[in-house]
Amino acid sequence: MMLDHAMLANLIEDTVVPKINFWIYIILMMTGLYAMISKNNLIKKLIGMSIFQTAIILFYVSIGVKSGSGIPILGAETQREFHEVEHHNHEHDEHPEEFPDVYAYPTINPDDYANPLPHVLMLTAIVVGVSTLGLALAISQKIYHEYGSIEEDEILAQIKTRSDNDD
Amino acid sequence: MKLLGLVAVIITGSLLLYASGDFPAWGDANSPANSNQQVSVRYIQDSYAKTKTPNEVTAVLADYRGFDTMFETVVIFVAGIAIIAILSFLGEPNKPRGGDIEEHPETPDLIIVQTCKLVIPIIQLFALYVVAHGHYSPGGGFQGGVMFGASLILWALACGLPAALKRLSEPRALVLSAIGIIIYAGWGFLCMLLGGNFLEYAFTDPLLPEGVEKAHSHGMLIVEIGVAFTVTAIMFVIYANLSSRGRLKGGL
Amino acid sequence: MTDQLPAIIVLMPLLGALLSVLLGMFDRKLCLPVALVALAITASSAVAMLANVLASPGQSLSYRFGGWDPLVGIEYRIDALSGLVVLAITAVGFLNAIYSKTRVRDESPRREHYFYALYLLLVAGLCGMVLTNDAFNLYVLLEICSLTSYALIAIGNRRAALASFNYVIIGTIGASFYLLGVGYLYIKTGALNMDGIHAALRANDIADSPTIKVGFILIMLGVWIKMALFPLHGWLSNAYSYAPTTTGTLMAPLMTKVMVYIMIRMMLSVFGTEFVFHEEFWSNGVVWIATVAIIAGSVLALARSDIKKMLTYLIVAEVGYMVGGAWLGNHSGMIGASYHILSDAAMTFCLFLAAGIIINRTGEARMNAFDGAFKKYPLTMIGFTVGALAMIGLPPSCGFFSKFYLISGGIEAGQWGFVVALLFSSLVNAVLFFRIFERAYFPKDLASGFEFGGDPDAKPDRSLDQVPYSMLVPMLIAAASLLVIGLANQTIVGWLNTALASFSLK
Amino acid sequence: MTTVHSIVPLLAFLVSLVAVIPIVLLGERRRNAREAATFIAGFIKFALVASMVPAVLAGKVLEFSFIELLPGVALEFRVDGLGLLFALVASSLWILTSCYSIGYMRGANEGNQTRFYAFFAVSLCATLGVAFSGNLLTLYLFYEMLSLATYPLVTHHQDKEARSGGRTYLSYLLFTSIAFALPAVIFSYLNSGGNMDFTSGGFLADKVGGGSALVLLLLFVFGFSKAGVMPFHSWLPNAMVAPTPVSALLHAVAVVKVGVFCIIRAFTGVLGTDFLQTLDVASVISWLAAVTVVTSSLIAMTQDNLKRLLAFSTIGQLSYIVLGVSLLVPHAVQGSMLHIPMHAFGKITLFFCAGAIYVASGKKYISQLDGLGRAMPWTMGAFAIGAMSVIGLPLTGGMLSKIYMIWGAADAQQHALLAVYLVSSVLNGVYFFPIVYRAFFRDPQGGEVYDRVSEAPLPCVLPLAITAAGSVLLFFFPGLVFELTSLMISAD
Repeated sequence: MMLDHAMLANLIEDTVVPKINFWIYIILMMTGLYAMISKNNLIKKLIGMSIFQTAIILFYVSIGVKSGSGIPILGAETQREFHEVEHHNHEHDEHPEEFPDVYAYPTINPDDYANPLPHVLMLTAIVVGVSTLGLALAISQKIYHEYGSIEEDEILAQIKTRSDNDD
Repeated sequence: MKLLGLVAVIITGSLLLYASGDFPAWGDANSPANSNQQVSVRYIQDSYAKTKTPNEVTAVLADYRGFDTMFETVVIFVAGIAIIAILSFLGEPNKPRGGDIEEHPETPDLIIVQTCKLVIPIIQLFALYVVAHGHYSPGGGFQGGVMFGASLILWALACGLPAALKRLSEPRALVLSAIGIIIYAGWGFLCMLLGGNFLEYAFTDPLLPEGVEKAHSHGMLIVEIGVAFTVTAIMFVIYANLSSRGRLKGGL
Repeated sequence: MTDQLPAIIVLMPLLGALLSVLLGMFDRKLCLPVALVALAITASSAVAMLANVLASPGQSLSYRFGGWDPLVGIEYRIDALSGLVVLAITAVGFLNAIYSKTRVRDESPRREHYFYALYLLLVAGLCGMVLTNDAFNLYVLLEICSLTSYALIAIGNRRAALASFNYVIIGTIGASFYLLGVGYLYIKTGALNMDGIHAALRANDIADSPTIKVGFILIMLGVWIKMALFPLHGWLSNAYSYAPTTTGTLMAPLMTKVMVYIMIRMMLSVFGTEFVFHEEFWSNGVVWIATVAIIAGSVLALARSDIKKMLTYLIVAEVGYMVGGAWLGNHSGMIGASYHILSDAAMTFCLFLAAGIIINRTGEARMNAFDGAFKKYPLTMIGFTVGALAMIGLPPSCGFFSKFYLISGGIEAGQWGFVVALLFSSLVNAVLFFRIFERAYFPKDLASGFEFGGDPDAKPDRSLDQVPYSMLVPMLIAAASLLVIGLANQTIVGWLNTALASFSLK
Repeated sequence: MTTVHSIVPLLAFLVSLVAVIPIVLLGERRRNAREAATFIAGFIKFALVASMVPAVLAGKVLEFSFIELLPGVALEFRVDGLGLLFALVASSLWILTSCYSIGYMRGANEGNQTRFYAFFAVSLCATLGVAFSGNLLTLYLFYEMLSLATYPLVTHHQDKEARSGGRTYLSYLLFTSIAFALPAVIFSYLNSGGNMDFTSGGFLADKVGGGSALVLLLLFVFGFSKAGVMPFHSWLPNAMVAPTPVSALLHAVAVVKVGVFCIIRAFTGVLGTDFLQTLDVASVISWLAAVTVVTSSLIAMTQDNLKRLLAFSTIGQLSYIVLGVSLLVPHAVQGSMLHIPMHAFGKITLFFCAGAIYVASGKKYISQLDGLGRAMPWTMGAFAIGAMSVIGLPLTGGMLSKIYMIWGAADAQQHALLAVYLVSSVLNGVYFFPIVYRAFFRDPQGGEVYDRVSEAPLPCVLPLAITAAGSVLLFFFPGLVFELTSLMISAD
């Protein structure tokens, strides 16, 4: 039994722990998907939709994480180095005799900064999510106005009786 | 429906789990996404030299992928006009909207109003800072715009929607949001007129003669301001319409 | 300026949308002219751009936003196929805007400026989706199209709200799957540019990894949901048939077709034929799904008595045509699918416009709207007939030729089920439309009939079907375009060949 | 054989299409002018077709092609002996039918005459398109066009009967053409390596195996169901709800002959008779046709409605042609081609007579015809001549073609099929002669006296007299017809 426990622990350590971010996003996403498909209440569907979209945002952002890195904004130190080089090169352009060398910009170690691209992409996804949610809420208000209900089965029953009356 | 949902969840979930076994570990700096020399690393290493913007996220957002961001702003704009189009005249197509403030809501609570009067300027000031300082610290047009919009919403919550609409009426908000996009797209268009491609800020160098790199930085600031306009206005429009079911009166 | 055309095509509708909102606050009559001017400029830019592309066969144009290298910036890439699809989008957008003149005024009173703004943004989004070479930019534009179309549907009648809500849910699932799929590609390749992804896939030799496979499945699922491939078609029928007339006439021809284009683009440019057609089991499976889609769409259409719903189920069948053709994995099939994008857009457009006129004139949404229509609305029925015959697939309309290529592709690939399904759907379409023709041709009451032998001078009031020119003319142009696309199919296919030549298809 | 580029085929094709415009514009109010337009178009069309005769007789082939529809396949007109022969028959009979229509339509007080003339012109246009088509795709295109253009004519009365008749008509024709002919067209295209031009040896010759060839033949024969080979024949009796001029021109000449014409093209131009002979699969078709011949004759004997009888008779006669061409020997093939004009003149006479009887006396059934010959001697006389021609008796053109076909059957050593020809001729006689006998030698039923009934109006009687005379003249002067068909045979 002890061995089994150890094996299980190892298994979790090997497969789940290093990818905990992916496990969480999948759980969240499936929760949202289930709510979108199965819930009867329109607002609950929308809550599911928000969870669903947020899960994807989590997924993207976690791609860009690097252990040991900071936020993708250059520190003041690095900025100053850049400025010095630039200043020097500017002098070189003006007075080539006095400043014969052209300095290269300092090389930034990419491991010091998180990957900025997923953040940019997710800013867009957040905006899209907000807009979709707002629009969907407006539509559900219209539905409520038309049918006096936001329960899907009640609305469908109303549609059915009405179209029966039409025929 | 429940069964269908369950089946969909199980199938998709197992598919995703299957793939995630193949993913690089969390925080792996050498994963393809983080170590792509042509994309990710290039953003980190080149962006400051080329755009003079320490905040790489802002540089990528407003410059490298500025075209995306313009459409992001358009998405916000679409949401705003879509909500108005759906909710306006809901059920009463011939009555005018808002405007006729016959109903006198209860007099707002003195303490709340006074507190809001104190807080709102600070929020707005901070919002402007977030917009303007997006190059150097986390922030930018979206964040600042949302804050500014929140200050208006706060005013609506405190004093009622009509009071807030007096400050920023729906048509004016729409004009504001359109101006925001016009600023963004117009700056890009200016680049075209000056001989570059759309949003190629380098070509605005003659207008702001501080070097090509600085032109990028300035261009970003301008489009961020445009974004802030649109986001502020539309956030408020969305609130105003959703909270009053499109009647623009009463409200929460 | 000609090298700026790709940007202008997307920016002009955007500008028009802003102006429409701004000017519409003062005078809503200004919205339509603004929209028309914007779309006219867009359409003529699309023509000019297509001419540019065709001037250098075998090469595609590239446009770099912000002047950045495509890998870090955003790039538009235009070949003959995307040029043609953009031309179709803008032409449909322009004609449909003319058609909308009276409809929008009557159906969405006092909201015209919002309608036209959303309309123009939808056109901009569709054009952008076709032109872009960046996988994530495509997502943003996809969401622009989605949001505008949710709204354009939701401002329809009372049933439209629920249809639109379901579309929001399903559409979000589809778009999110696409986004997730792009994320899967990004995690393995680190690139977002389509060519960049393709290059990384080949260079790193990771095509076999589960991530890429699942990413491909997710992208395809997302695209299929959005194009309403059977059995993911549930949202389409209600959304299109309860929407305001001009929304339906814009979206029905364009949305599904653009999604098919995206699918082809993903298959060819991003993943590459070796990857997509690597496992014959799977590609055959998709062809079988398409086969089922064709049959199911046809049968479901046959069971509908509501005109618009019937037409929407035909779209489901037509989507099956294109998906099947693209997945046959050979050159004829791909040509058939891409040619069918154009011809189906034109056919659906023509039919929806004509049906819209008839429904509008009679106030009936069911088949009996067509009773005696040949006599009452002769010009409209000419348009409808041409569209219907093209749908059935009779020469020399474009429907015949797309079917011809698809069937050739099916025979070459040995997919007999697909071939039979195509023929079957032709036959079902024939039954479907002749049922309508019969109604339209025979008088309602067979016993009394039309007044024969009466006063020969008593002509029916034929002031052009009592339909405004703004509706009639676009419909007739659409009908004429069916014949033009059909007769010019060699030219068009020649162009498509140059676009598809670079992909190693059998 | 030399190929000449010429625009005449296109003009001949377009004349009747252009004529639609004045017909529609003139309309019911100026009906004399409208019918004059029809006539003028008819004469111009005939003149244009006839003007091509010398060139074709000189061994030339006139060609005109414009838009390329598929790689290597253009929309192409190509006039050879067979096509020209068919075009001559159709365009000459159009003039006579126009004349007859005036009498019939006015006499029977039909409605919607403008539409009638307009679609008649379109149908003729499609018929010439088929006759002149230079490749399989063009043929298919005009074949479908003809199906659609004739629908308003068949359902002209727009009543319940017309609706169900029209339904059967179109569903048969469209179903078979889409389900069978279209796959055959595409299959041919794919197997020929991107070529569909009719050639004398057949463009698919030596390119397909025996099994494929048989499947193709079956698809063609059933796909071009205008030829009425059983079991896809029942559209024709149902189409008899149409006004008689329609039945006459379309269902004795244009439509049904387009069907057999297409089948002849499939045998000669697509697969090639020589090639088929090496495969030994065509006898399946022969037997299908033979069954149709006998069965339809037997059904015809049971019919009382005159037009339905004529319809079943037509089905049988069409299968003669299919049978002849499937024998694959030169004489039989030539006999088939000859049978197109011979049967056309005979059968149109019969239809004209049926219509004239209806206009003059309102009678539709054979059992009512007793003694009518005395009141309508010209009509019934012409009827007798037409019947003789269809049976194949001497002094009428029908005999010549039938002799050729029988000769061919003998050549091909197909004695059973030879017997089919003979037996069915007897059967033809069995159902035609009683009619003639009744009309001339029986007293009117129930003491009915034909004092009110006289000959139909002159525009009705004149054409039927001319066509009856034509049947006889074709016996005495078959030169042109022979020469045109020989061109096709010698080319092999």
